[in-house]
Amino acid sequence: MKKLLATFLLGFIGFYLYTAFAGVPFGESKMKVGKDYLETTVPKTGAVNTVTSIVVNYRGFDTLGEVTVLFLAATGLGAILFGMKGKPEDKHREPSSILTTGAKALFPIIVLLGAYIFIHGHLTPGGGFQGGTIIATGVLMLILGIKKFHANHALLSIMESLAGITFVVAGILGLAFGKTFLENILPLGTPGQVFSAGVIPIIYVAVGFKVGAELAGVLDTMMSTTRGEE
Amino acid sequence: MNIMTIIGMALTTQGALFLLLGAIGIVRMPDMYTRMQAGTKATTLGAMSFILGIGFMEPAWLLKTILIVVFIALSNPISSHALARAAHRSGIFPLSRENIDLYKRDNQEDKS
Amino acid sequence: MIYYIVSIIVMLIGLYAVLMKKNLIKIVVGLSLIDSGTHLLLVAIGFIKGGTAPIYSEPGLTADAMVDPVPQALVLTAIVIGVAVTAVALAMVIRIYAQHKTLDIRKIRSLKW
Amino acid sequence: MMLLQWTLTPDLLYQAGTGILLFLLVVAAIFSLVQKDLLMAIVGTSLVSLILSVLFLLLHAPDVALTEAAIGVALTTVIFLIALRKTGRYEE
Repeated sequence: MKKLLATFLLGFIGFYLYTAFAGVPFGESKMKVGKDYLETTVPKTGAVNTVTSIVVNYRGFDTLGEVTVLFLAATGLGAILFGMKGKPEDKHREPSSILTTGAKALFPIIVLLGAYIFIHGHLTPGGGFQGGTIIATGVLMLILGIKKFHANHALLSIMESLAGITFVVAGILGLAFGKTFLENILPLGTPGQVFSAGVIPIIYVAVGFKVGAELAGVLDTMMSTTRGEE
Repeated sequence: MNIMTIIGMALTTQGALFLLLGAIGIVRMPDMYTRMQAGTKATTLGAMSFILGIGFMEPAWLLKTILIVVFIALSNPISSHALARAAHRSGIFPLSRENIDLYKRDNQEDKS
Repeated sequence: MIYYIVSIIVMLIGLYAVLMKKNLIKIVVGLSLIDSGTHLLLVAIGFIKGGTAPIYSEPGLTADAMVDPVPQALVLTAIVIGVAVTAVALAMVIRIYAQHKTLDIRKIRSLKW
Repeated sequence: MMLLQWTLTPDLLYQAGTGILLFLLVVAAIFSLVQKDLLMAIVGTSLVSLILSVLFLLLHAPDVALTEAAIGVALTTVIFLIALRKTGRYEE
């Protein structure tokens, strides 16, 4: 009976969602502000990748808020899981020596890949969020592969704070030079080069470090509650 | 069509062939460990030669593709080792007529 | 058009899991499915037939032959927020399990965890 | 040969591939809904994310595809698995 009611309700919602989106044509251009972004991204911001220039430059203030939300989520997760103890580890779960050596050997390469992705964020697909996530995945591999590995939380929080300060200072410099918050003050350079697009690479590198540190901290907090240490 | 393109085409063909063999092996093999040996060894070689072949076809990308090949050569055996070990630890044993399980024999003391 | 229908179906499947399932982890799985459906819907709205990715990667590309970048930027940030929300929800689930020793929402009666 | 060229146009292949991927997306979502073993349900959501990232690539959104591949496939699955290890595996 309950299932029938739920199915009926979902059918109702689905029908109205469908009728709402049936009026939106698929595959046709309905850009309004996007057209302007696409046309002005190379002359105004110097970035080749339009998505990056929207995320960092046109809507940089949104990104600052979003990074703050991530920070709050990481802090709240630490507060929720504070003081939990896990069950003691059984011997079967210990990583083998091949895994330990492999994790140690692969970690620099993964960090290199993440750094490549967020340094080239204004040229190729990718950017701070993706690169930071890849670095966090590398830290996860260390946690899984090395026995009794603990991420250094003090170092992580220092890294994260420095990255956040870099973001805010890059915004305030715009104000200091008589422009608006987060406006570009550096020379634009040649589009397509690594050192171009003004302030965008600096902010995206900061975002990459911040996201990487936050997600690594989240993973280490969650793992240490299940590993039965502390 | 210069010599680099021909080498690249040969390498990509070989890679596609090995990937196909790996896929057939996953379907045809009887138990988990033999499936894994088809699904990791053959596809490691297949992916490596495929990516290297693309690097030969487009010489500007050759350095990056060599880096990717080195990364695959490092990471793929480690991950398949971890998978096989986890499967053995969680109680899936090889399906063989002679009952050969060398890993179990060598690690007798920590299988309590 | 089929993209819209499929993403609405995925959203409805997630909503069904949230409404009807009794297990807390299954409910979080449903929330993650709703997220996925919404992302697909937004990116599909920005798609243009015959367009390329909005990156001026080689000379000769013009703004007329590109898909809409605004929904992509929106979805890019939404995915990152989604993983943070999922992590917080699962931390709460872990805490509830430590208190009540069950994940069945019919058995969790007290307000205090 | 003529017939092959007429039937296997790139556009048709593109549309057939898209249709298969969308069908698999719905199948994976239903699989993760009905599965009683929570580990399999989580693998189902990981599969949904993987198919979704290929679909984003087909929709010409490489940035979003990269994000979904890094976050949805790897990180979300790992967080779910950690939570599962802390709690029970089966849905009663």
